[in-house]
Amino acid sequence: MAQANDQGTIEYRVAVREAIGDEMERDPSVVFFGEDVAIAGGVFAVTPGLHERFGERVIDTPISELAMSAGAFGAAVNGLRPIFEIMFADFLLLSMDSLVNQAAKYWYVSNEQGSCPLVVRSAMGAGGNFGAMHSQSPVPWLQGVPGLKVVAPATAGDAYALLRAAIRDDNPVAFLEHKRLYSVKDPVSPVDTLPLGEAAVVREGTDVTLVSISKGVRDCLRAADELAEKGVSAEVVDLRSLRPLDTETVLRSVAKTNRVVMVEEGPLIGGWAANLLGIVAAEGLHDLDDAWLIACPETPIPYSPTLEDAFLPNEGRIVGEVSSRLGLAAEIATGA
Amino acid sequence: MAQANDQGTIEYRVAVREAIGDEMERDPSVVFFGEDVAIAGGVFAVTPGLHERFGERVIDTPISELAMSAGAFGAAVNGLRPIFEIMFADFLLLSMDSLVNQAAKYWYVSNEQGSCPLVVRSAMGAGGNFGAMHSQSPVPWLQGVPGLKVVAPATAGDAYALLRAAIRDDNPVAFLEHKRLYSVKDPVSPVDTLPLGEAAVVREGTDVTLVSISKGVRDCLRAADELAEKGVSAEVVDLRSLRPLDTETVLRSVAKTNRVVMVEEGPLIGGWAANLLGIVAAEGLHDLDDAWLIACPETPIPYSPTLEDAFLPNEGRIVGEVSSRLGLAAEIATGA
Amino acid sequence: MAEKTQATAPGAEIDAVEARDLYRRMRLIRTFEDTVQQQFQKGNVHGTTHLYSGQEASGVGVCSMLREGDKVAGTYRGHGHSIALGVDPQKLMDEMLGRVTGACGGRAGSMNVVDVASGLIGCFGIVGGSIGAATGAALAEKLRGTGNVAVAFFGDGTSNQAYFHESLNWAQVEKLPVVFVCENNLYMEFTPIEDVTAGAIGSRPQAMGIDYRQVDGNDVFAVREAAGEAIEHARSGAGPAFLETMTYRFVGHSRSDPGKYRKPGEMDEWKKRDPLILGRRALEERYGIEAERLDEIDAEVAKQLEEIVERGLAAPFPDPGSDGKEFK
Amino acid sequence: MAEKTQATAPGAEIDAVEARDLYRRMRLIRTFEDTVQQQFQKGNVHGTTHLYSGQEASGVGVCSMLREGDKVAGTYRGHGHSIALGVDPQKLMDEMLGRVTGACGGRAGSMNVVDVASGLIGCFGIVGGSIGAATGAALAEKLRGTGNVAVAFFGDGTSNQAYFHESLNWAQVEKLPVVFVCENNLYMEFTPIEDVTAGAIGSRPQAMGIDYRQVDGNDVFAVREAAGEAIEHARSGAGPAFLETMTYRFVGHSRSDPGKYRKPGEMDEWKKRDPLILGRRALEERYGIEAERLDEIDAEVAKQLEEIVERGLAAPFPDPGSDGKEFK
Ligand SMILES: Cc1ncc(C[n+]2csc(CCOP(=O)(O)OP(=O)(O)O)c2C)c(N)n1
Ligand SMILES: Cc1ncc(C[n+]2csc(CCOP(=O)(O)OP(=O)(O)O)c2C)c(N)n1
Ligand SMILES: [Mg+2]
Ligand SMILES: [Mg+2]
Repeated sequence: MAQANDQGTIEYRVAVREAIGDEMERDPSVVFFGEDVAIAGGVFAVTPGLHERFGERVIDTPISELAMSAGAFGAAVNGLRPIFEIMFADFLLLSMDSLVNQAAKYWYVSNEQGSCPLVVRSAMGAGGNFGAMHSQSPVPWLQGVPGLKVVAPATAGDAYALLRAAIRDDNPVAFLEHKRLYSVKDPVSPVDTLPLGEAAVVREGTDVTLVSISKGVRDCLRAADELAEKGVSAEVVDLRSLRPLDTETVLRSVAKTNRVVMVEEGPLIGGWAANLLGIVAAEGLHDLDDAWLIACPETPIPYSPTLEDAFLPNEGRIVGEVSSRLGLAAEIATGA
Repeated sequence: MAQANDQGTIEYRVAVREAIGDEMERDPSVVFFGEDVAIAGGVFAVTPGLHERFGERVIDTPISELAMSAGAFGAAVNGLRPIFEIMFADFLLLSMDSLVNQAAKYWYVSNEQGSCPLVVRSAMGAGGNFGAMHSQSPVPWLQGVPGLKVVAPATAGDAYALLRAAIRDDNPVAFLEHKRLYSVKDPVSPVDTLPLGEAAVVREGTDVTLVSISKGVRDCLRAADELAEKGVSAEVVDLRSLRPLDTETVLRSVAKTNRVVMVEEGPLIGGWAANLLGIVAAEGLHDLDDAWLIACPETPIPYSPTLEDAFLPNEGRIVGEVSSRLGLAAEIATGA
Repeated sequence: MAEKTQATAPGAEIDAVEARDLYRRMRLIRTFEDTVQQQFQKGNVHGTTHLYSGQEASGVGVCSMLREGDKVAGTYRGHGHSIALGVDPQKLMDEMLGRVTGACGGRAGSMNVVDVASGLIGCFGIVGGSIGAATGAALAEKLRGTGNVAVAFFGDGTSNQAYFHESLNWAQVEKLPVVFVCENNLYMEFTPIEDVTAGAIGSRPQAMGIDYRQVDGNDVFAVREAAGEAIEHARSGAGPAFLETMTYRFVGHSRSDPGKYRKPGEMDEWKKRDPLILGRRALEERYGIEAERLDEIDAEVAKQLEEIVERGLAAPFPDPGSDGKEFK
Repeated sequence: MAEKTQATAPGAEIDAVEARDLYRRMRLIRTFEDTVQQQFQKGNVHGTTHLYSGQEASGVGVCSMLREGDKVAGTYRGHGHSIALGVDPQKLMDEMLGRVTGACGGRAGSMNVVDVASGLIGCFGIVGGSIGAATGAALAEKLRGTGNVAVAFFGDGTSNQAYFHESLNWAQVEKLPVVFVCENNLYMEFTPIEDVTAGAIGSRPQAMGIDYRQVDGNDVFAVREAAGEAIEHARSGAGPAFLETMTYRFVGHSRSDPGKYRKPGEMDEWKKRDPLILGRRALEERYGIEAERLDEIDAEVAKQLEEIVERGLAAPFPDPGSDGKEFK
């Protein structure tokens, strides 16, 4: 289990590191590679020390995202459990042929002769003024790929337990770490692993369900706090993974609150938020009194702070939209 | 305008060829390249004769999908209007970095200094037993990319007019041709171009709206015929493009029929169908009495005919699901 | 008594029995491909196929030098790679026929066969995929210290593709036990390879300091020698080896092929050097095996294929009801 | 009167005025980068930056040989490429500061600057992007028959990336007028290039028969000569040229850089060969320009940057209300 610091908490990046380390310790078939991950410890300082501990099982690679991904595939179908890092999720586009056409299909196409236990870790997300090609969330590109799990933890504790589960999973997992979360500190995970594909109700409420993933969950939680002050009781669902997609948990919550808001850091068209709302509508239309979507404008991500701030969903926008859509706080409180 | 054959119709593949030819004739900055497209005329026999007509403006390339895509980008931002072919849409994954990180972002990131008028044509779709890596529809990978238009015509006439419009468009367009449509014959287009991003109501109806794109539209039309015999009046919307996404036309239709079915050749999770239904739910929830989704299982596409047939949506499934969900034909007919 | 032939690569010498087996395997591939073609025309094989006819000596020569534990990544032109490695032709044919008894239960089809038990980690429908996959498989062998090698088959046209460059470099940097076998049949689909390729393919691995050799890809004995050396290099820990087998495809690229691209007379010249003709000649000259004995093999193989097709056509199609489960 | 220096490349000879301009431009880049660094530390420049300090002679030398109509694709380390080409440093600084007056209105930031008017088709945040883009730009120039060339700047580490291989091959096959400028600063981020690269980078273009030369990338005059020859080759229609400029980065890879990877003493050795020191020496020796004159330039540039920052910080941020429109 991950080591807590003095305050009983753990930094997100450390949780990731410990998950890798603990699995490498447990299972000699786990290897880890990526650009500058070994000797330098990664550009986000996530993996220092692993090379020292595990030697040639932690490898610095050339700038060859496609070879890395295909190498992970080949190693995975030949008995290793590779983890590899694509430094910025934007670069995943260079490795997608291997991920999608090789790794994601192997188990099915081989008629379950062989599995493909690889994990691709990648830093995603905007909010740091890194500009249009270093800030994207790769979810729209990856979610519609049967055979590829897509996991994106919101807390350090979840990051630890979900990453360990991803490494043990017998088929490929894209493990997405939001850049803005690396420095957050959270309670350590009470468990070694969490099942992939299970959403969590991270706050109970009765008036509206806020659904998000990764950093968006934290925005929703803060928004829920503010909404509570306005008399609105918001339930918050952390999807944790976007494939498998735990629609059951969302449907159950919607059955209770009858209103749902999906909050996505990404475009509306082709994004997971509207996709999930569509599935909810198809399966639970009678439960829906109101539903809406908070996402980004349909443009690339701008650099300038004024533009990027306005571009991204945030707790203020969630609070604003929920309160205006639900009407006055007083009305809600009295059940009007 | 495209040349009709004796029957006043045109084959889909010929319509594509003529659209390219007519635009190359009209505009000397249009060039066309891809693997085996010039001398051999393309593996789907779409482009024979163009090299003979336009010489060095029609180029056979090496098997270098990334260089092709980046080359098209560089040429497009430097005054040409390149069309390039990615033989099977499955191979688009190799070119995605350039399409997404370069072409789609140029107009916005350059602050509209420069546009990027390229078209990538690609053959997509299953139904021919080509197996898991030669049958995919790339929509889930491409739809969530702001700046990249995604067009997929259902008829030869639309293919002609939409492709000419795509070539004239100032920013990148992915033009997706369903393999199962290459041999269909349809009336020639009455117009040279059609605006990108406008859906069409291709059949009027009152009981339910069937929404699809590309080959799926033809399945819906056949299903609508059968449903009519059962007394169900189905309206059919051909989206024609998935970005821009013409939600207005869908919402208008749903306001009339109050029931909507989206039919997608692709997975449900991460697909356009649920995404569009989500947008419809967010904007027109009060109009929806019933809504459902017809898509593929969440696995790769199987080869064997028995498996592939069962895997794909088809008119039978549409008819079956609509009739069972709407209750008996008689009830509908009487408005019960 | 069978004499061993002269051979420099360790293990390349073989006796008459083994030599006959080489021939049989090449014949098996040829007849298999002819049969696939017939069954395609009859509508029993679906989608598309890319036949290996003419290139048999390359796959058979290379795979005959592999040992238990070695891994192979083939291409969409992979029936030959599969049979050369020892995949059961019945399972392979059944896969083409889309039957539940196929190597992949009918899910894969011609281009994407996997047969883990034979060491066939996969056939790769996407050009270049085999190179990246074999490189990764070799990484696994190296880290496990098995002494096994991984072999990637691919074509000349594939040398212009991203996987090629990135994987060769990484394999050499990490000194991985991988053998890159470029089957140079002079064409990328319908385009002469020189029209789309700058410089000689062999210069590319050499620019990275990778062990390189070129060999007559229609002479199975020559391929064995060269492959033996390449495999030995990779197995020794000295890093990857690159083998270019010069060969020619006797059939269309895939089922639909205009075929107009071939230079006049080219096919005829190559047909004289049919790997089966060269094989028969060598068996006669080196081992004194008579033509009738080889005719017998041909007849046995023909019979074998007839039976395979018969059994394959009698096998059930997979039941969609029990397929299509979500990924575990 | 200014004498012309000896130079073999056509147009490489320059007079003292022009030589001083070369120096001024290198100094402008250095001071610009120092200023960006300061403004970053003050929180006025956001995200990340990759500075060009130490590599000035490479970009300035190459761009000084370009003519109107030529195109350039730079990298995320692109401030130097931009200024060398003639992009207005005010617009560049304003872009870093995220202002509406920036080269891209604040939308692009440090890594992705475009300045169409200067011929800068873009700076590319994704490694290798510049290579593919310049190749395409060259295709356009060739088909239009302009006689213009396109230049791709990129680093040593980029030679292991897919774009590199595929684009070089295609450019050579099509004989495109593109100049590939590999700025070899010995490291890919924090990793010594030799640890991740098989063979010499120069062997790769040579394996494709591409015109290749290597040059001291810290000597702006040497770079001019070599670049002149490379550009001439490409412009003549003989196909692409590849120029490797050997240089060194004096600052961290990006704003966060552990820096532990440098070999002991390495930086000191290279600092002795600072392109500005070499430039001053050459100007003195070749043109008799005195140190004070050059100090004056340094002071003028320092002043210029102060004013640039002042104006930049006074410029407005873009208004989100008028941004974020859907794509037309
Ligand atoms: C990435 C990719 N691009 C294009 C194709 C289509 N394609 C299939 S085979 C082939 C030619 C391959 O030529 P070569 O490597 O010489 O192999 P050969 O077919 O001659 O054995 C092409 C272009 C593909 N399968 N994958
Ligand atoms: C495709 C891709 N992979 C990784 C990165 C992250 N990255 C940015 S710069 C860099 C190193 C590039 O090294 P080199 O080509 O030598 O150029 P230098 O930075 O030394 O100028 C890396 C790995 C990237 N931007 N793009
Ligand atoms: Mg070939
Ligand atoms: Mg470098």
